[in-house]
Amino acid sequence: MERTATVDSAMNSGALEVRDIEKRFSGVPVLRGVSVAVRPGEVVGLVGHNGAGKSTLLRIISGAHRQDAGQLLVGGEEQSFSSPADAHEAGIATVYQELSLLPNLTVAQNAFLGVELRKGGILDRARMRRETRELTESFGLDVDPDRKVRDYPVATRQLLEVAIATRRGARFLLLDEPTTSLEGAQVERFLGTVRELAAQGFGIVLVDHKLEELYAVASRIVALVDGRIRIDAAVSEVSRDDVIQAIAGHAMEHTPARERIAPPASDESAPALRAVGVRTRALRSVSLDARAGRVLGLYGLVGSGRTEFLRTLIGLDPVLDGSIELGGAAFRPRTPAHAAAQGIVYVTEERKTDGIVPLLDAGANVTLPVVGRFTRAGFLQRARLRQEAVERMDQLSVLGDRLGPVVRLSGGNQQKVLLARALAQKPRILLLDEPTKGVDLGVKAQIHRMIVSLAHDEGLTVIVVSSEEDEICEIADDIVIFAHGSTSPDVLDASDVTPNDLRTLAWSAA
Amino acid sequence: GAVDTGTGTDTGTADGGIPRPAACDSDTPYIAVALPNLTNPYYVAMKEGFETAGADNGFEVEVQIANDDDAAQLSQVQAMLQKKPCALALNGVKSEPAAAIVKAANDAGVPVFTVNVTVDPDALEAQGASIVQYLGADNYAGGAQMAEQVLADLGADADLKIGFVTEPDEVPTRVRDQGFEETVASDANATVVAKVDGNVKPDDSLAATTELLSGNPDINVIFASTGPATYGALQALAGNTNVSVYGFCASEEPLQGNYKGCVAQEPGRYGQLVIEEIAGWLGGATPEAEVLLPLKLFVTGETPAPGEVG
Amino acid sequence: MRRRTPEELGIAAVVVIVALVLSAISPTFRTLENAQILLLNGAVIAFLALGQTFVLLTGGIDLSTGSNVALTGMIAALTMSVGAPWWLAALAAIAVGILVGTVNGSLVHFLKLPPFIVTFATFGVAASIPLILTGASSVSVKDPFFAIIGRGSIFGIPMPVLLVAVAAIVFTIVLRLTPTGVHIYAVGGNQETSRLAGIPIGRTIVLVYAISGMCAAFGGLIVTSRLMVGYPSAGSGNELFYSIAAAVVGGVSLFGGIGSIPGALLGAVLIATVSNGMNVVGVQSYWQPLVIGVIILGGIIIDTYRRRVPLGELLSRLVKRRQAAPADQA
Amino acid sequence: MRRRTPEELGIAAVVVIVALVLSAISPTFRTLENAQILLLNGAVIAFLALGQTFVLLTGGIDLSTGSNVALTGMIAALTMSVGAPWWLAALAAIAVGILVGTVNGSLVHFLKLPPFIVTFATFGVAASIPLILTGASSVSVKDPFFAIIGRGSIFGIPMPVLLVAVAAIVFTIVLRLTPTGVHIYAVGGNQETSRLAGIPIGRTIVLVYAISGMCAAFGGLIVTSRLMVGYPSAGSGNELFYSIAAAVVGGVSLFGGIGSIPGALLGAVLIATVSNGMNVVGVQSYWQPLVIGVIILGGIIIDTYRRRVPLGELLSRLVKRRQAAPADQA
Ligand SMILES: Nc1ncnc2c1ncn2[C@@H]1O[C@H](COP(=O)(O)OP(=O)(O)OP(=O)(O)O)[C@@H](O)[C@H]1O
Ligand SMILES: Nc1ncnc2c1ncn2[C@@H]1O[C@H](COP(=O)(O)OP(=O)(O)OP(=O)(O)O)[C@@H](O)[C@H]1O
Ligand SMILES: [Mg+2]
Ligand SMILES: [Mg+2]
Repeated sequence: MERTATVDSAMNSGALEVRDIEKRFSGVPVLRGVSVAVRPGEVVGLVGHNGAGKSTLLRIISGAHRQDAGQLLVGGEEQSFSSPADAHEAGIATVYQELSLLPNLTVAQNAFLGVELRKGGILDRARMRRETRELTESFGLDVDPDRKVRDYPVATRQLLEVAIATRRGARFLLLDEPTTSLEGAQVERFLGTVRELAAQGFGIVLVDHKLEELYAVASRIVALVDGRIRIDAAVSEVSRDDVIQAIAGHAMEHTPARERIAPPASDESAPALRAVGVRTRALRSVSLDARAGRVLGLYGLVGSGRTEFLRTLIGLDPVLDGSIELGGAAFRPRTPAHAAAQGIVYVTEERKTDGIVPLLDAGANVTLPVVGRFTRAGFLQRARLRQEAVERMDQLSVLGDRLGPVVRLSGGNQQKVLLARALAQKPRILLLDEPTKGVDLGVKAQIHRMIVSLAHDEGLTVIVVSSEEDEICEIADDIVIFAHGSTSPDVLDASDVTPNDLRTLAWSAA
Repeated sequence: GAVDTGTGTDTGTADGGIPRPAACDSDTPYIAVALPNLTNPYYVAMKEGFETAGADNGFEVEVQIANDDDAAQLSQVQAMLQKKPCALALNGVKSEPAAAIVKAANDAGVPVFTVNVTVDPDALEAQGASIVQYLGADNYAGGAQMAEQVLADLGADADLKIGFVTEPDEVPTRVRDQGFEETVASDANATVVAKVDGNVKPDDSLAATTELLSGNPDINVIFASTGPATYGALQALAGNTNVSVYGFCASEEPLQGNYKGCVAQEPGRYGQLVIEEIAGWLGGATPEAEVLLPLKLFVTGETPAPGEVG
Repeated sequence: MRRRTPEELGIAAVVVIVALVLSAISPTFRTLENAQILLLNGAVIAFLALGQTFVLLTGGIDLSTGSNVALTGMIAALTMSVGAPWWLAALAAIAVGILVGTVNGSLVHFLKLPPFIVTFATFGVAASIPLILTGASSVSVKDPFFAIIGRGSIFGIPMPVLLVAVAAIVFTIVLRLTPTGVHIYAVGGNQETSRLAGIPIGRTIVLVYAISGMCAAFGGLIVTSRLMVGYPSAGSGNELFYSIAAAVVGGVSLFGGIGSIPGALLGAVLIATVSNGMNVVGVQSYWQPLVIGVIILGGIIIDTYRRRVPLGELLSRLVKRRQAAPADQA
Repeated sequence: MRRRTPEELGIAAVVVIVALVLSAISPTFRTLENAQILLLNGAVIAFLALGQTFVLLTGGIDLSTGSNVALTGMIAALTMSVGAPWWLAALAAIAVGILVGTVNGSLVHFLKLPPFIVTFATFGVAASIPLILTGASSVSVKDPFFAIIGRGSIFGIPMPVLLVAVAAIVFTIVLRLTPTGVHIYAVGGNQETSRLAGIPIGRTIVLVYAISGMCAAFGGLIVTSRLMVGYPSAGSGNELFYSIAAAVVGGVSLFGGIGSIPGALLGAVLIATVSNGMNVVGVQSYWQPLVIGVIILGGIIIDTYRRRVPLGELLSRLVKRRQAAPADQA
């Protein structure tokens, strides 16, 4: 369907509204009477702590879950969705929190999934290819419609999903944390798109933990806390502090994490980890030093090779050229287990593919790499294991049913489980890839402090990849910029850099 | 034409005597032999019979094994027919499907000598196919012989509760069962209590027999219609003296205790006889349409020799 | 660039290699007649593999397909035995095959049961019915024209081979050029995601099992027509196993979402070639399972290796293989 | 709260129901002797199901297990035929079983081949070797003490049943109380994650196939000892199929990561009960596949339904069923 046609239909129809929605999972209430509305042309920013029920609310509106009580209205008419297809029918398109494109299909197949174009009974592949290309180009994506989605990095997939959602003849867009994998410029561009879509008459619900982003586009802010609406007001009427207060339960100190404890002076002794001219299938030449007791931030555009570099360090991609040193000695990464034996621990950016074991419980996921340490005479010491898992999860405030399959936890809580796992491994060198992806703002600050403290107080070597400039500036002591699989020659001192500088540097490098 | 309906050509040989392919007059006539499998020692013995007798009679014998697949046997035979054999010796996997194989040989003008497994006459007629000869054990008589032995051992009016360990999906075993059942019926006090499927495998027969006895504790006679079934039934009985076992002989198993009687075939000899029949026919003799071989009876104290199996 | 070489190339190469080796060993193997026989014998397994491919693509499995061959073949023979013409019997068999598949698909989708168990159950049911109907005896085919399905040929190409070819073309079109095809891959890729995308999952799942049932019916018709008799143990041998193996050898994943019809077909041809080769070359019957296993294994090793390494790189990789190992296995 | 009721409860209930119905139909079914026979006859399938469970938990499948029964049984008989004592023969058989499994696991892991194809190939190899070694004939067991494995009993409990019980206990301990057990579930749950978590995937995979091979060896020993003869077609019947079905019926997923030993054991008991019941009650052999299929299907329907609905809610759900459907099945 053409976008212009959508606009017309959106103009003369009413709002999307839910009233008194209740939802329980296995008897545990998640939504306790939620009422909220979004009108065409409006962007509703939905915030809330991890596990507050935001995704659940969106999934109910999109027909993926059925509410236990409450009504759903579109244009004043009550709706009853028994499947996501019904919601599509009613003009509601959704981008779910966990990426839900099919990796085994091509971009074009995903774009038209369920609404394929035909000519004479068979697929009109040429037209779908063309329209897919137009669509992705309008979102600034350089993708080949005929390539499998699995070939693209997370950020690309995330934008792709949003793009696809807009072309389903929808009037309402539900976006569940669509920016978690995007880097600064992409985020800005994305927010521009959201504004544009709203101007075209789309009613948009945007779930996001980053208040700046919400305040940049939302006309209304809705805060969901423990399954209830705590705030529902126009942006102009509610301050960020109010929102933070509502969600985190306390006002946040604005002291940047790294200023709390001064980092040890960057001495000139051998770095804990040094890469010299590392080349792999995806990296051209990476050289950098990471020092014990300091946080090294890696910044770059999507696809610049940051993830690749971290994965190379744990042996997932062979080093073709160059060298890596660990505490002065040559190190040749072989396997993750081998890296772990050297104290190198990696936290992935893709929870679903290589982060969680979905059907094991949260505790088991936390202690997965260290079960071998909790044995006596070959048998697991289950009590000690459980205790360890609980401690780590408490440390990171994992909320939700910790004994059920981890996949049933909210996205942010799954992310905390991954971090808890890393801590349980007691690393010497910690590699974090988008560590606070999807984590709510209260806990995020706490994690930032924790990361800084691990380096400064406990002397770990921490390397953080983040697409959030603010995050890098907040926690890193040193910053290295990646571009096209290579590193910038100089190391930046984080205290001299602003988020804006970072962006400029990354762009000029690219 | 371009389209062959596959309904077959009427070669006319079906009614006009036995065709004599050119290969029959070569120095070492090529004889095609199709057997169902080699996992049953029965066919191992038969294969040896064919091969030894073939060598003795100056034939070139090729034996193909169908692994119990009728369609595979059909194509194996088709493949051998391309090499234009003098004759086909066929031990079909199953009675009815074998008719198609006979038909294929008929169409190629190759005479068919069947052995051990009869080809269903109705199926043959339906397909307009014909065989030269069937040679094999008289299965019905084998079953009947055992029934007679039971009556002789236990009394003509003994109170018999009979259980069958058999293979209900195959024709020869059903014929054996029938021979036994009809003959033992002369004893008014004999009842067939139950039949279980032993799958012609000793382990399945062992399990089935234990369950048969568990469900019918009053059984006092077991008729096992195949060698493996007999073996399995005997193992199931270990120690139980109330039950007598009769059946087709388990290979080289001495008859003692409650194993009271068995009949054996001699598959090796069958193979040999088929070759000799073919040789005789080549020498001018007219083969008989049916050669039914009596089964060899064994009673308590005897042991079937190697090659004498059920 | 890697994308451009079709996935099926590796297995096609394996088929060619095996055929060449067998041709070198045996002059009879390389005759036209033998090629015909080879394909003819492979037809039933090929049909089952085609149907199985649809089911496997959705992440299911169809164990009922072997005994469905017996059931449908018997239905055809019985239909003719009461006087119906051959084409009506064929339609009846196809209808029954589709029915069995539809039952499978419905149980799998609507009751959310594991496909293994559902089709295990219908396997039993489909195996029993012919036995019960006929008391384990066979039923001769009455209409001589029925032979056209299994014994007929057009321009020397055996009819079963033609049927397989037509089915393979139609199925390839369905999978590649229709929305249904995309949906099948989607459902196998991730059922929950497909549901969220609004795909009619139920219809897709029922459809693939129905197609598998239909393919089984074609298998049943071919067997029955070749032997001109319906018999209850048809399809009870290695057919099921071999058909799944054919699909898997051809690159179809048991976990769903990956694979193609040409791949499965090539897998079936490989298995048919090896089975035929065994007999033509005269490998002793005892050795056959071993040789078949080893050849298939060898084939899949070659294929896997090719998939992982683009053909061009193959040579250079072979030299400095050690270094490259860990990552590519990801 | 739902979590508290063990997953295996449903299938246990099904076993009880089936046993009660059969007891009601046949007085002989409910005797102690019959219970012994039932378990004894089910022992081989139970062993195979236990081994298969390990493999399935990692997302693999082991097709070689049936013919491995023949191979190992034959090895035992042959070892004794050259004069070795029974225990040495048993060890030799177990060693060969583990070897076959180790080969399977190594091919699956190190060459990244599909388990279906690898074990399909070793299935062929393991089926051929006994045939080749003995020319398809059986080998009588020479050492009478060998009978202890299949025919012995302790306190009236048949030895094979005891062996299964001991194995089930040991395996349950391994899966629940050792790091290896955690690794097995993790590898089946998400192999990539497991690799990143530093789990020794190769060792885990080789181990599960080795365990499956060992279980097949126990199956081979039991069959051979019960018959006191090693024969090359042992285990070539329904054993493989039934053992996988037993595991799946018991809640083991073919996709890995889900299932338990007690579940698989209960699945095997269900299948043994139904098979035994058929013969004890005297169901005609033609009907048996159908009846078995229908009972297993019914059982799994009950079980699936119970899993989805906590027992407490069952009644109220039954009333207002319609409303609950779509979402919670996710
Ligand atoms: N399918 C499910 N089964 C059981 N519990 C669930 C399920 N889905 C969500 N929950 C629970 O419902 C609660 C709300 O989850 P939801 O995903 O809606 O949170 P959220 O607000 O989106 O959090 P986040 O910011 O981390 O994404 C959590 O406690 C979660 O564990
Ligand atoms: N434009 C692209 N097209 C296709 N694949 C890409 C592209 N960019 C990167 N990739 C692949 O995606 C994966 C992740 O990319 P990479 O690690 O280079 O990104 P990154 O710098 O970590 O960015 P981010 O983590 O923000 O996505 C790598 O396997 C890489 O080869
Ligand atoms: Mg969420
Ligand atoms: Mg990255």
